[in-house]
Amino acid sequence: MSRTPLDTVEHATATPDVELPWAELGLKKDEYERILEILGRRPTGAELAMYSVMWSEHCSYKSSKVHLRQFGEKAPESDALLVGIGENAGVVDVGQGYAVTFKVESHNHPSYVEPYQGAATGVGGIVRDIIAMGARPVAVVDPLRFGAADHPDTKRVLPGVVAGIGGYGNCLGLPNIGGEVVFDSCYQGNPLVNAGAIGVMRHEDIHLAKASGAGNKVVLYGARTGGDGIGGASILASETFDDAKPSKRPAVQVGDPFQEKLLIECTLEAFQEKLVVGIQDLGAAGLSCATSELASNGSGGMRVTLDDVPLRDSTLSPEEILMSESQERMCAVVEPEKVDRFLEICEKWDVIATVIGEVTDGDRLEIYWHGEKIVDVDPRTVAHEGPVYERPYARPEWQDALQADDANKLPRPETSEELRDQVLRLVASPNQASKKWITSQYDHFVQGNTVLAQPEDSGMIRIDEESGLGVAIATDGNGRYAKLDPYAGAQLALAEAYRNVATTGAKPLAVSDCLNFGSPEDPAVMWQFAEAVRGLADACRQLGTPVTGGNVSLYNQTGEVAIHPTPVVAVLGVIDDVARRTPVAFREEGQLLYLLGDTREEFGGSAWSQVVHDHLGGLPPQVDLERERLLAEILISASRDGMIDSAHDLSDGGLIQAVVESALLGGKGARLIVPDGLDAFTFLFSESAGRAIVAVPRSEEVRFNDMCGARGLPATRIGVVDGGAVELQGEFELSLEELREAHEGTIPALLK
Amino acid sequence: MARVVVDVMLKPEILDPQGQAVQRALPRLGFEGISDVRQGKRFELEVDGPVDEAALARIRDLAESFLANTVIEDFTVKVEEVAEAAK
Amino acid sequence: MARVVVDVMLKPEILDPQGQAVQRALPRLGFEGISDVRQGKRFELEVDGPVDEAALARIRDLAESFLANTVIEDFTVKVEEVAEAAK
Amino acid sequence: MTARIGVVTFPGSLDDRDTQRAIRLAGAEPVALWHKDKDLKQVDAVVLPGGFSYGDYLRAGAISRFSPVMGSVIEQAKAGLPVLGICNGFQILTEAHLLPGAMLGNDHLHFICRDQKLRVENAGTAWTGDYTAGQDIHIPLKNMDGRYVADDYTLDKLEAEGRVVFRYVDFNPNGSLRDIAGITNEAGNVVGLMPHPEHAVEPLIGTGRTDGLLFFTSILKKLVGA
Ligand SMILES: Nc1ncnc2c1ncn2[C@@H]1O[C@H](COP(=O)(O)OP(=O)(O)O)[C@@H](O)[C@H]1O
Ligand SMILES: [Mg+2]
Repeated sequence: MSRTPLDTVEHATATPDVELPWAELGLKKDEYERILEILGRRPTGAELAMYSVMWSEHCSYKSSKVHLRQFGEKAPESDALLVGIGENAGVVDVGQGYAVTFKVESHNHPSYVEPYQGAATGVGGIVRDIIAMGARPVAVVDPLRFGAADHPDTKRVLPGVVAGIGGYGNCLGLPNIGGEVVFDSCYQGNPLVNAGAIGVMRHEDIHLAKASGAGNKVVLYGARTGGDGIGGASILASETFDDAKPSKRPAVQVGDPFQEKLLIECTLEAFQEKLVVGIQDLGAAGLSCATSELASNGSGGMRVTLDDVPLRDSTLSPEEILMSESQERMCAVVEPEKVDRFLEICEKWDVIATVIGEVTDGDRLEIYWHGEKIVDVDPRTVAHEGPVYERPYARPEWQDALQADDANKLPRPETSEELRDQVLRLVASPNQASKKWITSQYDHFVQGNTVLAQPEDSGMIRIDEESGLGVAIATDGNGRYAKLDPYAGAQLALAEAYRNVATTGAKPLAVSDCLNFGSPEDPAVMWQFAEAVRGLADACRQLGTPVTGGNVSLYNQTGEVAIHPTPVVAVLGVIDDVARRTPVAFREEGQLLYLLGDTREEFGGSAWSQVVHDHLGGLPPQVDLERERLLAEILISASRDGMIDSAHDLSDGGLIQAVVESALLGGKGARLIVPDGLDAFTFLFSESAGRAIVAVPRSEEVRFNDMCGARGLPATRIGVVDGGAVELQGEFELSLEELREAHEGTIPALLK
Repeated sequence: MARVVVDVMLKPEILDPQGQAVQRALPRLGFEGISDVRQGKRFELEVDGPVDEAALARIRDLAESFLANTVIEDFTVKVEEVAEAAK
Repeated sequence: MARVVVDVMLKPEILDPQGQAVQRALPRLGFEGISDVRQGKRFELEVDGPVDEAALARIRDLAESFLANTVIEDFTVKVEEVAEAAK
Repeated sequence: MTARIGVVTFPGSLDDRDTQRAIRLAGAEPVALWHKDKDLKQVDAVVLPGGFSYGDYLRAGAISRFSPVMGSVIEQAKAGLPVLGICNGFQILTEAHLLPGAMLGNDHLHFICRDQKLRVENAGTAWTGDYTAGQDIHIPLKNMDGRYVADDYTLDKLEAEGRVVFRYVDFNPNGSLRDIAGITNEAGNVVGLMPHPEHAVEPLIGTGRTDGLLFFTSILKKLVGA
């Protein structure tokens, strides 16, 4: 239902004094004034709709932009980077003519409101980003954070989120090869549902979101457009702008993975026949985003006839059509002579496709409705020249007290029984417990290229059947560390993901991230954000792994209480031949266990401090990126040269957690000895970074030791793979059955 | 004992992929003349004791808080006649 | 235009874990006095033209051959009153 | 001479490429078939692969069963063409009444993905000749609607006629009656099962086991009489 008279450009020019509901659409006064200045007149309703969504925090990164620049400014030299930040997703050269694109995104709030659909559409969105680069999606990952494990609402949110991620990803035929599940009461009203995807293509197939070449057609294909997620825009659809009737438009979208699967297939077929000049997925801000971005990244302008958009709901106003976030849609720019073939492919796959406009000579984005011009803007001002804020930030007063509350001073176990008991409690605690209940709801096998999946340190996918070339990915983020020190916390997140990739034998190449924080209007949160970005950018430079893209999710807070700062970092790696990958499980009795790296008394933010003392204070583990790099090199060489049979990185829960996981996975126990210079407690529970355990066949011991010695990496023999129990000599023994029950029983019991 | 039926349907403005898939298949099955299909859930609750206003109010609460997610779904609650027209 | 509703329920002898899951959750939600829950599907078909016996017969065929799998499911077909008791 | 084995792609099929790979690894020639075509391209056997055809909307397999290609598959299966339905393919075969019974949602209501132990109960079908009856194998299982049900009469008949081809061992992952994982028709040319043999054909990939390859070598031997 459109207003009478239609708010055309002409009408807007003639009626400069009409008040528009810019505040209701989330614009600030100065932002609205800036729009007036850009246009030299008041915007039409449709233009206002576009500016308001595109200038939102979510689309414009207005609070985070000034900080995110560091990822570019400090980016390390990397031959691997083919497409950097700014595109739908970054693209990395992995050799043999292959390129890989990957990205992580958040779908936090929708997943709290409607867990199944929120999470499902999160997967749908990130996968469209990957196809928009020209790649075939090959895997997904899902870093998740929930409230306290025993909170009743977690029982609502978690199963729904997991079913939604599985329901969508499984139906698309994408193996889920990694992720995280973390419980902490700080996420109670703000669960974090991040989803990542990886895609593979040949170098020559890389596609970018741009509309070039006057006369080229703009084709909208996929689902029909409905009234999804347009919230505020319905105000614009009302009879008068100030008649703000309550919105009947849903804030949550329902996903249709089947439609998306068809979208993938027909897009790839169109790429294969080289029918596409530019392409853009429709995600947040729907057509507003797709048209303004395509037009501003290309050389010309664009003219769109909105009447041609296929609708699910014929009552939608033009403003609503522009803002609709209906899922499973894409926009392609196609040369006129190739349009027929493009439409034919869509028809083959039963995908609705419509030419809605064309690229023009000019530099304007013009949108028509019923023959009248309702939008006439410079697309760059919509897509790229949104407001940028230098929000005030300040280290919070409580930070000192938090860091002074030293976890190293907490009471430690005094007897062997206590030590044994705390090990059991640790491996059974929700955060350290097996996540099998969750990950078994995801298809790991589809596409027939999965080399490693949960619960390995990184997921690994073969991308070339002949040569065995593969890629690995791991995601990590520790909000507790980041709360204690956001700079170090972000670096530790990177270090852990980097280490996880290297542990499986792959060489870390590049980074994507999803930065989940509270409100940027709180200077303390803004400081956490600024510190985390600075930390991550510095660390990426030092490790030589550029950030290729990512996502920022702000306002994750309830009232005054923000979530822990939670930078989630994904690292992508490459392995020349997946046959040489190193798995986590102990494989053969008699193999020698070595601990690589230095163990210090570091318990700040540790799993032990949380499980045993419900404590968060002190400093997180020390960051030593040169050590991480050396450790990675050793792990990669050892895997390539067949010196180790299994490896597991050490992170939350420390050494004992890693040993128990490797033992349970392999069904083989271990006898451990506390090395000289360490006490049993520190040996088991410290979370010092830059460490891993490896199982070395006896025949390789000398060679392996020599390599570590020559390169200066501490390698300490700590025991042997043996028997049906994990035993710490002189202290305790825990049978694999008892450990398995503790480790695997927790999550099912909580969620049953 | 009585039966209360709770029907849960996606709100009209929400995409219903399941209903759509059924509708699109109809022509292939030689079916014409059906302009829209929506698919929802039907819950049959066997209630002990009388189904009075209080009981119905409680079942409405149940539907609202548990059987349906009112962000995307509508529901109706009805007491079912015992002798239902079969097939 | 008229609406025809097809309700599809699992046959009584077939295990209905979804219904059971709802029933098991009831005590947790503070609900007593519901002795059984079964969950099925509800299809709302918008039919062009009059819903006469012939149209209903065709829809029964459709239900039998497509909307329900009669190996495991029973169905009922009803014409719906236009003014439905909301909520 | 080798055998030509067709693999049907429905909209929403996921394991069609993997099945083609498995056929190739077994030494046969995979032939892509399209759901809109009636033409089976003179293949010697057909596999209906796993996936979520039509999103598994309505019921798994319910919509695909009416596709043009299925008309031909039904007709030729009745005339003896070997047909294997894997997961979604099995669901389609029951919906098409080429195999008795029906598939319902897993009794635990979740999708389940695991390395599943199975017992081969019947090594006499077109697709299981390279196994031995009573052999235990491991094949990945991944599904939402894997609960096999049929009435007692049908189940008794299946058992009596030796038409239960695979049974779940140690753990019933979906509540299937009598632990049934796969069945065959009276003639033994049509077989359906929930687990995915095409995902157990290469030592490095997936679970790392190759127990599934024998499906494809079995049919090849049967067809070329090797
Ligand atoms: N939500 C999830 N989805 C997929 N895989 C997960 C998920 N949560 C955990 N995993 C997997 O379980 C394993 C253990 O997770 P985690 O303890 O977080 O690993 P790490 O400590 O090595 O980072 C990893 O393989 C991880 O990818
Ligand atoms: Mg790890």
